[in-house]
Amino acid sequence: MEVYLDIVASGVLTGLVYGLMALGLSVIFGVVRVVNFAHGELTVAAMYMAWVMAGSLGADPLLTLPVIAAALFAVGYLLQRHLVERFIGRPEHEQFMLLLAVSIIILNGLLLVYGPDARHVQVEYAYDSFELGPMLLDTVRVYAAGAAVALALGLYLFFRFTDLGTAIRACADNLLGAQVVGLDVRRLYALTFGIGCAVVGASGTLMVLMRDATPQLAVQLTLLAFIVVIIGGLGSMAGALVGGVLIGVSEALAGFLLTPSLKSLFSYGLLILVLLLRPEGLMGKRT
Amino acid sequence: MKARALLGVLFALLLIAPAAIGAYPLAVLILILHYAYLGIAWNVMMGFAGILSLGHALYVGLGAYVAAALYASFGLPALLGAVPAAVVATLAGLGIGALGFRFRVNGVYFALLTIAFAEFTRILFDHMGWTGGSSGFFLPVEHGHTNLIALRGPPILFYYVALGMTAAAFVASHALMRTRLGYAWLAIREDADSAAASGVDVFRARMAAVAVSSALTSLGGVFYAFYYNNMYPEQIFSMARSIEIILAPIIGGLGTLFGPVLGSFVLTLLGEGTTSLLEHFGLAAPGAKQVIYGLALLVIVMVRPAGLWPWLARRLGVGRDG
Amino acid sequence: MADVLLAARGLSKSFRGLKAVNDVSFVVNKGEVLALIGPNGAGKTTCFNLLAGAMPPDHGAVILEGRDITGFRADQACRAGIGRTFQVVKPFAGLSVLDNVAVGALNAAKHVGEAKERARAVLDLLDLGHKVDEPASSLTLPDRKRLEVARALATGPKLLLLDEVMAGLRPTECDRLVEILAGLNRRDGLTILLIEHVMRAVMKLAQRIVVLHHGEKIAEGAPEAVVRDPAVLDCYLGEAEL
Amino acid sequence: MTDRLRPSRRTLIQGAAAAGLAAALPLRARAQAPALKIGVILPRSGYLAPAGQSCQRGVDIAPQVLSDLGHRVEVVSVDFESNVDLARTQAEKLIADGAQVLVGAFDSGGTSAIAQVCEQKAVPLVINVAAAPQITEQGFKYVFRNFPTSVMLVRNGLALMKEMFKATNVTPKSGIFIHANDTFGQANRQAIDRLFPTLDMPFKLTDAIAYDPRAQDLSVEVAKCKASGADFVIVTTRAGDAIRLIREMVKQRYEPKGIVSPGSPGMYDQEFYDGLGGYSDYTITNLPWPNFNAPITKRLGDAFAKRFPQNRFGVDAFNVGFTFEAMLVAADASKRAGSRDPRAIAEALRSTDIADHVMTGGTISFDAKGQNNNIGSATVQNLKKTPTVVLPREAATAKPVFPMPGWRGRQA
Repeated sequence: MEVYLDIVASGVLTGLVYGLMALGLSVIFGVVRVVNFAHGELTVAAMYMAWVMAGSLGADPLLTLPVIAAALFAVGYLLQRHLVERFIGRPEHEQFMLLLAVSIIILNGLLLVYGPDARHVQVEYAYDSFELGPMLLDTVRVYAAGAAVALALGLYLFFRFTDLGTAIRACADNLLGAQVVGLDVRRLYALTFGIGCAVVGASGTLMVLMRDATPQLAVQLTLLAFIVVIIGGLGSMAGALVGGVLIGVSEALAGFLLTPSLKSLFSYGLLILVLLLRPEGLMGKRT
Repeated sequence: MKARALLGVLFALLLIAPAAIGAYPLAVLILILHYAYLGIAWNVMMGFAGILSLGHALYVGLGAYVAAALYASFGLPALLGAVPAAVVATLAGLGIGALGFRFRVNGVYFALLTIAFAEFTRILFDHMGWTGGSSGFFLPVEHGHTNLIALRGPPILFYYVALGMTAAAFVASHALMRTRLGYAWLAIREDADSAAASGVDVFRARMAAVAVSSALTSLGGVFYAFYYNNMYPEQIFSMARSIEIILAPIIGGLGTLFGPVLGSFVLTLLGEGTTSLLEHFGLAAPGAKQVIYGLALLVIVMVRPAGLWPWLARRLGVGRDG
Repeated sequence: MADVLLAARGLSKSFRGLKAVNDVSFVVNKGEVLALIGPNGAGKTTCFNLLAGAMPPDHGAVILEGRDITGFRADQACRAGIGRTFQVVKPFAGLSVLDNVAVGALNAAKHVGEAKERARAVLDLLDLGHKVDEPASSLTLPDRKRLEVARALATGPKLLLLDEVMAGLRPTECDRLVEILAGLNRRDGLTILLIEHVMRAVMKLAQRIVVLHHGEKIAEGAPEAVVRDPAVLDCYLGEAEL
Repeated sequence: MTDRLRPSRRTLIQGAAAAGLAAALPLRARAQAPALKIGVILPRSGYLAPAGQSCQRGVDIAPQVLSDLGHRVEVVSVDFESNVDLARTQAEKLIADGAQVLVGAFDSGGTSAIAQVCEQKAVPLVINVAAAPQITEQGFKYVFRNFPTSVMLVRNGLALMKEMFKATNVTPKSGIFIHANDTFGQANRQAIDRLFPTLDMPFKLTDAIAYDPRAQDLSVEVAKCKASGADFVIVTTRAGDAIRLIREMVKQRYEPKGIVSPGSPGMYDQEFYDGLGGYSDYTITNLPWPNFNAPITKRLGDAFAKRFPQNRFGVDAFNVGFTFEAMLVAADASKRAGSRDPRAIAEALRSTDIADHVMTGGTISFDAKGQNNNIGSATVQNLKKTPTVVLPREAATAKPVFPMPGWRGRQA
């Protein structure tokens, strides 16, 4: 029985980390309605930033997180302003091609500069675990999961209670209306893309504590983030976490009870079911 | 008329090309034609009927595995094995289509559904002992004899097979576009509600598009299996292959007949050309080629989002469908 | 009593508890032009959608020439003989004007060649004959409206449903379209059911009028009688006061 | 095993003679001898990039070392980007550019694709690394593999485990096999399923766990190992997943007596040491390894140190060693044939007999299928973040540490 407790606990933690990875994708799609196919690449770029800063400054990623989030905000803002903006409202395959090109450039740029080897950030607590009753909880994952919940909550509060957040939500809910009342939609979109990328930056920084950075990681991160947000509901902050936890726990149980190499089969199976039965996702708004 | 003349010249050039070029350009041409063919097949679904699939590697893989397994186990020649291969792939396509269309999964969501099914199948094949699982499936190499029916022989055989397939798919999609079904597809692509109000059975027409596209794509998979003689689920069902398939038609011009062919030429030559150039200047660091490739894609998408062919066709003064 | 072409019997449709159409019944006789009018939100377009199979009714039945076509899909309704236009025009933007109409014409034609012939004829009739090769996306709004009518007409309908095809047209354009439609009705005996706000078109075309308000039928009859009906005036005035 | 590792006297004399002969030749004559053109195809980008680049370092130092041994080679290297389609066209390109023999391609898929081309063009392919048994079972005539199949790897790997238990007088009770469910991992699985019962192993294998090497998280996998109660773990990893696996074991405080791989990549990569620090120690890989007692290995190591001061030869040794050897095999065949004609080289390759070479094992020679069956394995244990040969005794530079110390007290 204890084993199951351990498995489920680790599934929940892992799931929250998955949710963290997917939050940025969700923010951007929820408002700008563009699926960021370069999501994983941006995450990995943030991981490399954290690695570089840890190497040159000896800084703990938890400390450099705001800096990297800010840098990614700028990247996202510029990306939206100069590239994505003219593809708003265009066919999906064109948006896909655009972001695919961006992702190819980022991924191989990282390969070109840093080489293919996994890059690792060493922190003191990397191997620590908390003991909670009979359970062993991995310290780093607990931090990351906590950060995921905090970020999601922060985003929720931002969108709910600030003027800027309300304006952005207005764009998401009723674009025409937002334009009519004179909101600068282009700027708001750029800000949203920036915020989404800042979240990506934060999650990448936390990710580097758990996974070594390699360029090739990006593709898997993109796919995983998709699964999580589709299941949870594109555009919903809580949905990303719920989707993550669902995937995390189901993978953990499938991996333990069946064979681990089959566990992503369950993620895809879950994805298919949600797409068919509730395409707006578990926590998404029906359109 | 002009378009036909141009096509005729191109086809004639491709027919005599092997006599004039070496083995390496021939291999590159085979690759170009293979992806042009797959692009045409994908274009039936997306370009004509407006259904975005990002999981076409699924049909390549199914076609490859079915034909290869039948050949390896029962000696069934490739051309005969192509029939069950196409049947299996078509059934898979129809299954996904039926689910997706019945449950009204549209646009990006449908695309994600196709990815999910392709990945799902990849993992299944990774665990399927009969076809070697993730350690791959290998066909025996045979020496000396050329056999078109069994698709055994030297590269030049595969070249003409690829050329034949591409030309046939081109002509077939040209012909399809002039049928009732072709009109139905275009109408659905432009506006499904209007199409339905015009008497088009949207569900059936979409299913037909998926059937044609998946069947054609699976034949590309059969070609792949016998050309490479080995396949791994991780490679043949991979998302990367699905993406590769859709690049050529999008870059060439979605929904045009000649777009996939042009796109395949441009992209493959871009890749090979960049490699050669970088080598020439001693800059061939890993990743450099792909960065340039990505930049080129970016520029094309920014400048010609509708693809290169509509623009080129205007320049050449031929109809955009060419 | 004239032959009944279409009968709507007790049609109802709700959206999230809101009754858009509530127990509406009326008939369209063969060869007549019937107008469906009412203030915004009266349920006219929903009514069309129920007749043309865009959505199934919650209750009620649609009978075409004695045949129950309730719950038919849009394409089935079309093949059964109901041609419709959309209030917000939906041309096939990427196709040529001719191909737009040919898609509709294929419904009644044996092959593509015949459909194109037919499409040409219909386009000539609607004064679009000189624009057959232009892409539909390049048309002006009045031309798009006519294209929409042409596409619906080309399906060879027994009953043509026109949803505000006059809106946005200049008076001369409007009169011309009225003339064409009246001609079709008179010459070919085409039955037309139209939703229209432009009263001058309604008065010229319609032989009978049905008035909807809040999803319910509040009046029916000859145009001159209906426009003097106090209940009708009331509902329009009520709207004006808002 | 003993004999295989010691260079025989005959080869020493031969080597000396060759060197002497080379020195005796007038410079001009040597300069005029045309160089053998070797085309090398490796995955230097894409998902196999780390291994591909490691192999490439062997390619980069090979011409100089081979020249010192009296072989003149010209190398053309291409990257197939871990993409099988490109492997094929790049092979065609190399042959079109005049490559007389090809070397590659680290990955079995890419290697198979290249093999098709070589077979068509009658240009020999000498495989540096690729373990899928099918490659030499497909019926190729121009394909030569100086690398063990996964069956050979596992057989040697299991035998070395027994040898280690004997040497340390410690035998685990039960083992668990955990492997990446990729090409190599599944081939290993099949080999273990087949071989384990026949080899009279002193412990029982309780379970075999397949995992997705791309999985973001291996906590369940490790929990499952731990729950099985096994005190010995056999692993087949791909690369980065080895780091995740060990890290997870540390976090879950799972301390088996030993963690041993029967020849997979992962636990002797530089990134493994960088990523795990002290936790990388005592893990074991049983695989062919350079024989550091052989002069040619020293030569190779010196050249490596000079060319790549940033990298450690001791770490790249496996990839560099096999890649270099493949090139040596090609150059040797060309020399014996007295020709640079691909067909003549292929003929000569069939009668290859090289005793003085880099990796452990006997003379390099190929059977009728083009497979070298004389490749031995060594037990390579990570000690002080350095892969160290601990068995067989003749080649060992340290004693095996088994059971391995627990995680506590180590430093990342």
